[in-house]
Amino acid sequence: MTLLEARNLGVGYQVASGGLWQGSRFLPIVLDVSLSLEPGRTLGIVGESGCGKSTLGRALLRLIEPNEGQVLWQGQDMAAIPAEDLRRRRAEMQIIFQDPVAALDPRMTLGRIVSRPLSTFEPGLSRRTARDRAVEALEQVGLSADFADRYPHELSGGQAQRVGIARAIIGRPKLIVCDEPVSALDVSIQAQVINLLMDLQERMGLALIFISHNLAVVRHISHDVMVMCLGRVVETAPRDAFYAGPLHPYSQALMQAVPEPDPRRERGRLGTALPGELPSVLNPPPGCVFAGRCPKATDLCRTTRPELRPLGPGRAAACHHVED
Amino acid sequence: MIRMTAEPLLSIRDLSVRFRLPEGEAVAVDGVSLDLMPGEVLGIVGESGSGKSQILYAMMGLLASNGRAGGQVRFQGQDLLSLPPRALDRVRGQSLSMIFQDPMTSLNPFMRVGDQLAETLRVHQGLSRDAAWKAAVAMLDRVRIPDAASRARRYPHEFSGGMRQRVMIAMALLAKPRLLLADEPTTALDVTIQAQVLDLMAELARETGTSIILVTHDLGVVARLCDRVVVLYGGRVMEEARTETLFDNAAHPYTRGLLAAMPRLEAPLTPRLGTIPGTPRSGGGDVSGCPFAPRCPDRIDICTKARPPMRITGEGRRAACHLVEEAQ
Amino acid sequence: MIRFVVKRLWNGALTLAALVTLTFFVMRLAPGGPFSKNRKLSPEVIANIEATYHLDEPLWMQFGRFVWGLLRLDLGPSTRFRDYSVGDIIASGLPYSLTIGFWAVIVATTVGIALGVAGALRRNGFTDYAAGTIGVIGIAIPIFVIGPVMQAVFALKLSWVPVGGWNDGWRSLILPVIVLSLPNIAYISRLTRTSMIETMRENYVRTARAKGIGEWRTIWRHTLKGTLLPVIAYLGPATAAIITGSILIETIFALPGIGRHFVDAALNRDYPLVMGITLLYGGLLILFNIATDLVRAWLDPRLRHDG
Amino acid sequence: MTVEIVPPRPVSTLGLQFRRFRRNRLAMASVYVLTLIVLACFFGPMFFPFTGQDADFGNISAPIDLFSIHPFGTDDFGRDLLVRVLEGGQVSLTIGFLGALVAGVIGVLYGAVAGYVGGRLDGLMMRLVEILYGFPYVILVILLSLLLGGGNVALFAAIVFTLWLTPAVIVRAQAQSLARKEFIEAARAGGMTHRQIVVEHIVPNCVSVVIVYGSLLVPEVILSESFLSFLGIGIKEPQASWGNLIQAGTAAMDTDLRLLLLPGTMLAIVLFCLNFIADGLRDAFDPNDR
Amino acid sequence: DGVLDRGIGSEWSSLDPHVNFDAAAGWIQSDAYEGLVNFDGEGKVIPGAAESWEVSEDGKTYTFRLREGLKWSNGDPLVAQQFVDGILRTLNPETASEKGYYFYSVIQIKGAEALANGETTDPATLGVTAPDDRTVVVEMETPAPHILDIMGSFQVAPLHGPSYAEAGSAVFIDPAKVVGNGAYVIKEVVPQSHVLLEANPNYWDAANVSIKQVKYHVTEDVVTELKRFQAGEIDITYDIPVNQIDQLKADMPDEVIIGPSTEVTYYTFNLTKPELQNIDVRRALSLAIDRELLQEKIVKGGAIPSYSYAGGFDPTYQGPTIPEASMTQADRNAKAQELMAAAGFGPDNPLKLNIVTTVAEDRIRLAQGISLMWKQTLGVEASVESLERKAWLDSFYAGTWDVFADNLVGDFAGAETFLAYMRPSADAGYNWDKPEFDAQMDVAASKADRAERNVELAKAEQILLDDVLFAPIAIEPFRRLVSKKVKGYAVSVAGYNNSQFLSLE
Ligand SMILES: Nc1ncnc2c1ncn2[C@@H]1O[C@H](COP(=O)(O)OP(=O)(O)OP(=O)(O)O)[C@@H](O)[C@H]1O
Ligand SMILES: Nc1ncnc2c1ncn2[C@@H]1O[C@H](COP(=O)(O)OP(=O)(O)OP(=O)(O)O)[C@@H](O)[C@H]1O
Ligand SMILES: [Mg+2]
Ligand SMILES: [Mg+2]
Repeated sequence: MTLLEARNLGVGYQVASGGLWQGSRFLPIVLDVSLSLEPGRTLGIVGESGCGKSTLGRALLRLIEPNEGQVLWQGQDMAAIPAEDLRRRRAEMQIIFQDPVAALDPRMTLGRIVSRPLSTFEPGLSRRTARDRAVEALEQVGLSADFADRYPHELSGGQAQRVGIARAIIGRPKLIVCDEPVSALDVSIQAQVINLLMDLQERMGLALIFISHNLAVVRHISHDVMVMCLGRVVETAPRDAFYAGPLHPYSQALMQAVPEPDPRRERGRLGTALPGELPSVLNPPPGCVFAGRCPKATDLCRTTRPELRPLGPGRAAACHHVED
Repeated sequence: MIRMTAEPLLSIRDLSVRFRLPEGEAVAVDGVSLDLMPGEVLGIVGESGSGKSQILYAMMGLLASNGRAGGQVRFQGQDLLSLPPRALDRVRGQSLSMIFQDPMTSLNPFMRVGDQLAETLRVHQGLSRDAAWKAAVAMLDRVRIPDAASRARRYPHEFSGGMRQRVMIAMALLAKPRLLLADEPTTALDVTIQAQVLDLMAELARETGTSIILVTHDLGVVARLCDRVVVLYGGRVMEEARTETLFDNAAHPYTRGLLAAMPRLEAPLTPRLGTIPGTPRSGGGDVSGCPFAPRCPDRIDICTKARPPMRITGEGRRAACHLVEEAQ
Repeated sequence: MIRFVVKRLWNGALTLAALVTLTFFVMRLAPGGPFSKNRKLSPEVIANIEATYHLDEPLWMQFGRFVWGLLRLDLGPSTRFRDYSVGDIIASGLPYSLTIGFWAVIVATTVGIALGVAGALRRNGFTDYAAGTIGVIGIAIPIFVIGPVMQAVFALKLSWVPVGGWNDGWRSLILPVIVLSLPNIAYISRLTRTSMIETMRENYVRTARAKGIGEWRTIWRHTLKGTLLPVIAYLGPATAAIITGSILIETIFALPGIGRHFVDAALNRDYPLVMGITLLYGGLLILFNIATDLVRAWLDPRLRHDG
Repeated sequence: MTVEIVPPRPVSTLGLQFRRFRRNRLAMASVYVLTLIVLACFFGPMFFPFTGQDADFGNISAPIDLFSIHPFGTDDFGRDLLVRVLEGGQVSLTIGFLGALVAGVIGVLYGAVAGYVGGRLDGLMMRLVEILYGFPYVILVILLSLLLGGGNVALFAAIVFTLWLTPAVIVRAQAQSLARKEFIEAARAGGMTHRQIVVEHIVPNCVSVVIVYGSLLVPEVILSESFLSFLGIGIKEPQASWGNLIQAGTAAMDTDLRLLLLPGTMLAIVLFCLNFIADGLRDAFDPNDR
Repeated sequence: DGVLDRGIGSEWSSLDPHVNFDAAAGWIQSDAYEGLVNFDGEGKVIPGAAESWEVSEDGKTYTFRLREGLKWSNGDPLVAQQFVDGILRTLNPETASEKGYYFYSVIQIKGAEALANGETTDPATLGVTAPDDRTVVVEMETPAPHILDIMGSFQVAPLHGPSYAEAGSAVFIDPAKVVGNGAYVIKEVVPQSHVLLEANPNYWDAANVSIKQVKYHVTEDVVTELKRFQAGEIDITYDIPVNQIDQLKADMPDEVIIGPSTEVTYYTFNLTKPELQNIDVRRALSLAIDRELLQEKIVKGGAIPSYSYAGGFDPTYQGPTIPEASMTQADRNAKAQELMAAAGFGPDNPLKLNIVTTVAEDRIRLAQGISLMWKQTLGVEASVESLERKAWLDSFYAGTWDVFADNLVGDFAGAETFLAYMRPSADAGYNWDKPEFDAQMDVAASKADRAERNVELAKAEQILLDDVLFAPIAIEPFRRLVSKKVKGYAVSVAGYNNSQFLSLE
């Protein structure tokens, strides 16, 4: 059975439209996103910064209310799950927040932060066991036991990020939404964490939604890849197909922009960044969101928004100019 | 120490950062020495928790209340660590600026983003309200914030993670400092924008001769931007080299481990990423030997007993490892 | 935001209505009535007097009368001060209370915040202890002690200011304002200090420091807003209470404000006056709470979207 | 990861905080002084052959004579002043601490819930606070004394009834900002109930303001008690309380300063102690201050 | 500066002379209005608006002759009918005045009660008439030699019809519209603060009014009032802080003036309580109160210890002889203990009582003192319950007390005002029904001659005291600080100290 499915999801925020005295308006951020995820699979989400990936991640777990569309958890409409049930079932769906520090209560020790979900989801656990499990989880992400008595503000950025990961995995969830889980980690620990997640996936059928800017990491961990741009999905594809040749010009641009650990090559690429205007959610362009920067853009692109079209098995892209 | 030709802009000698903790003192940075030439871009890479950020905080005089810095940080002829507050303020506002690692909490939630940017200009360069605001908007535009003019009037919580990071970058660049301290400035950016931001920083370095210390985990970014790299482990410098040299021919086992652990787009997929075996250090505590020794694949007896000396191994190159040979 | 204000005002009106209704009926449960002060009166005479003041009507009719009066901005006659209507009494006393209260609020907030900030900046230093001591004094020494002491020193011994009354212009103001603001200085400074200590550690304050804009600007522009959020919340009800006068201050300094009616009207069972005072105080309270919400929203943009 | 690490003996957060508190010398000294005062108040009177309610009409307004049977003299009824102050302390400290505690707890929980939940419920809860604030206090007290008798229950009710409102308002303001922080969202993602979030995340993060404000509530309660006895509720003479001793002392200020100074000094000392203890606690609870 | 500053305690409840019922505001009123009679500096009745009066043979009719050429402050002539109008207005239920009872209870003017009750509205039925512009005739049902005591401005201020018709009660309050007939006119009114009066040039005796301006200050707080007196802001205070009297007497003996007022304090026993139905218990309780000690050492308010109820105000009234008054306290205590023991109360069976008192400082001290004495002498456990005034009153009627800390302010300085209060017809709420007492009071009421009447009243008081319905405690005093620069200030039991008889140095 599908673990998680989103149908035409739309999410946004209520924002003040100006100073203190102006009214507020609804600002749509995520538009018409559909996805589905099987147990034991990983969906990598990449996309422009500010395109709504974090927002989508939150909405998938119903931490913010979507204003359109549906999220189905194991086939059941999340909106229809009673709040109390949903709360209990949160054991199965965890999230790693993008901002590692802000997501930790400054007045709790790390041990408590990490073990706290256990007292909710496995209420019978003794304190000793809970602590052992917390220490175990901390060690899994490369933090030694003595961190358990530390407070969040005593951590480095990467350490805080790992505490967030430890907290997410401790309850043995079925799904983790990982919002940039490894961005602050050095490559060796990053590798360790990725391996850990993949281990868990293999052992327990953990499903992951993996939001990241690191295309190499996404390639490594994902089964499918979804590319977003300004709140919309512009391309979805199976991993191998995607890395073999992304269809959407934005995906292609991303791929080209990845810096390689090769100074001689990279030096030459300084100054070759994509020119053109970034679109703004505050006044989205009428046509293709990438039109402003797309080398292939035509008038059609600037006036008409391309729909997401299926292009082969498991593949789809929203571009006027890709052929099947 | 390394290049004796010109006067270095910054020279750090034996910098240490210690934290008071209930269970004792933790050493986050342990005898770090560095030099930086004008216009140079220095990368610092290293394990998470190895003290990269603390080096920068110590330079800025922004250590946490339980932290204490020792050693010497000479910048433009002054020792930053012993500067009186007022003088330090002048340095911080005009010739030294920093991009903080945690962009979410580092922006003032009560102030419009534009005001936060304009503030530096107004205080240090005496710009008028309007002029400062215009400059701020222009800089936001340069770090690729879409719709910069109206975004400037918004508050940080309405920005995504990556956008806040760009605001931080803009804020630091705006002052056109002599030295820019960038603590993982592009982690939250997608690669296209990261490329643009890196371009911008390179441009700045070129145009105004700004030196940059760039802390990052992304070796690709290092490769693209940095002239020289320092590798940190356990609060100590493990190795220092020109970027090309480091990537071609890393001297220290830890550096080699790092390079090996890096996932590459083009490499064939393996079931698991390569890692450095063993538990990462959790900072603090004096180690008698090499901090990396417990995890080192090439470990020999002496490694756990004696602290490896820093050896100069070539032109602009040094490493702290018992296994490397001193150059003649 | 305008919508928010309108909504809050509307809610405030409803709250006020609820408050007034509740007060009207519950007040009557207290023993005694406005004219029971004199035991010599025969029941018939009392009945006569009460009839004049419509106190003999059933309660709901009296309430109707009150509401109808309210709609015409007429709060009815006072039963204690029989020459005046409740409106007259409030109109004659309020300016005095407002004047003193206004200055007391100004003094209390500026001094309180300054002391709190100073204490937080020089934590556990001399300034901090001095500020703390002023706070302790402000609270531990009740108004009814410090007032007479100040009168004895500054009015009797030194003759700088009058003992009481309102005959000497601004000089009549000085002692009451100081005495009224003292306890509030204590509260405000302590709250400010704590809040400031927490705010100073926020990462964004570190960012501000990094900009090298100087200590004062860092405090003024970056630290103060976050610091004041809880203090402002305290100020809402406190301001309403301060500017509507204080019975102690007014009796000690023989001032013609309305503060003493809060107690006297109730003790005399002057029902219309109690209603008038409740209406005034409740109204101000609600307004100041709206104001604090607005100020807080102005300070903190994250609070702006809901309501 | 095969390295077996023996976890260090876990120290509870509370234990840590206690340890930190103990290192604060001023706070510890205050604790000792306060304990001393409490002990003196509760056990001191036992060492005298009379109680504070026994009048010695032959010995009215005896002066201070440390070596006599009335070391601090007698009051204007001929009652031993020291014993009365000590006995008054029993009453005042009890209602002071209890009142502040109860009002504090109610206020904090109420404010935390309102601020955290927000929206409609917050609006309703705050409107209720406004109504309670606005209701004429004197009438409330008169009614309470009618309802509960003039005794200590009524006194306590009258004190707590309005005292919790201000902490509620302050905490609500704090809670409102806290509710928007990401770690609260993390807590929700961790399946915590609203109640747990309020108790475990919101309240602890408001704790410093609450402690500091609470320490100010104690003297306020002690002093407001004398106003209430003016309305005929609460501690009845001849039973002493610091409130009514100070009140009586104020009246006699110009003739016999002793009557004011003795209870007043006690109150001031308690307040100073509380002040330092509150600061000490605040610091101890604050993880950033280790 | 030529202004006399006087404290009046709490704010006046009304400046309307027909409505005001506060004694202190009565001072303003006696300065601003003049009744048929006036009271000199010592409080003795002297001619006021009336230059003379005659009593009929049966003592029931008084005829007052007004002075010639009396004028209102606005220059209008003052005529006799205006006094009648004043009384009519007081009696009119619409005025809602509490003072009507003076005319049908304290003295019984014909037709007054019917008018007050609204049974009739016909002014012609009232026994007060003005046959001509200078004559006022008062006809009463029974003789009342004390009538003159209530013919001052407090009770019978005239009414200036035309301006009243025009301005309503503003004519008493609004300085622009005020019309009076007293030595002073109201010039300024600031609620809660002060009333300023200025000498009235149209007053018949204006030439002898020495102080030109009088300012009555609201002095809510005695301590502040004292400070203001010391600072020279007030010349005559309303009160003196009780516990500073001794000090002040020592510091400024000439300025402290303390004298009896018409207020008595007494402790009433609840006759519905079984234990208190035993008269010996009541007597024992009364005996065990050391009244002198209470006043001198405990309350220290200058009250005069008293064993009688109605005596001590009127020098012509010789009350009944009270044996307790001449005993020593030790004897009284011994007797009290004896009585108490006989009634079956002792250490193992202590009598338990509650005393209900108001919350005023001196009242509480009094109650405590008494409670302590009862405890010491009789082993009685008396708790003191202090209630704010209204609740205290309410408690009286509800009967939720064993001992009621009672007090009564006489309407004039004479025995009759107190004794009449105990008659069933006064409905005072004591549930004390003693036909002999009522009969004796009837006898007294029939006497037109003051001396004869006093003899009969004393007999009535004897009956009352014998029943020990209450324990008399004290006569409450007036306490004033009068600045040395004020001349002519004397003690007046009824409290009249018109400014017109004072002068400033
Ligand atoms: N206030 C503090 N008290 C105690 N220890 C601290 C404190 N701040 C930082 N540390 C410790 O100091 C060490 C160095 O931290 P630092 O932030 O410099 O790491 P970093 O190299 O920047 O790592 P990252 O890449 O994860 O950001 C870490 O082990 C951290 O736990
Ligand atoms: N609370 C908010 N109020 C208003 N706008 C918001 C809010 N939070 C986010 N946004 C806006 O929503 C958009 C998407 O934000 P989101 O955080 O989901 O982006 P993202 O894809 O995660 O970006 P990044 O990679 O930079 O983290 C941004 O334009 C941001 O400005
Ligand atoms: Mg994001
Ligand atoms: Mg760091």
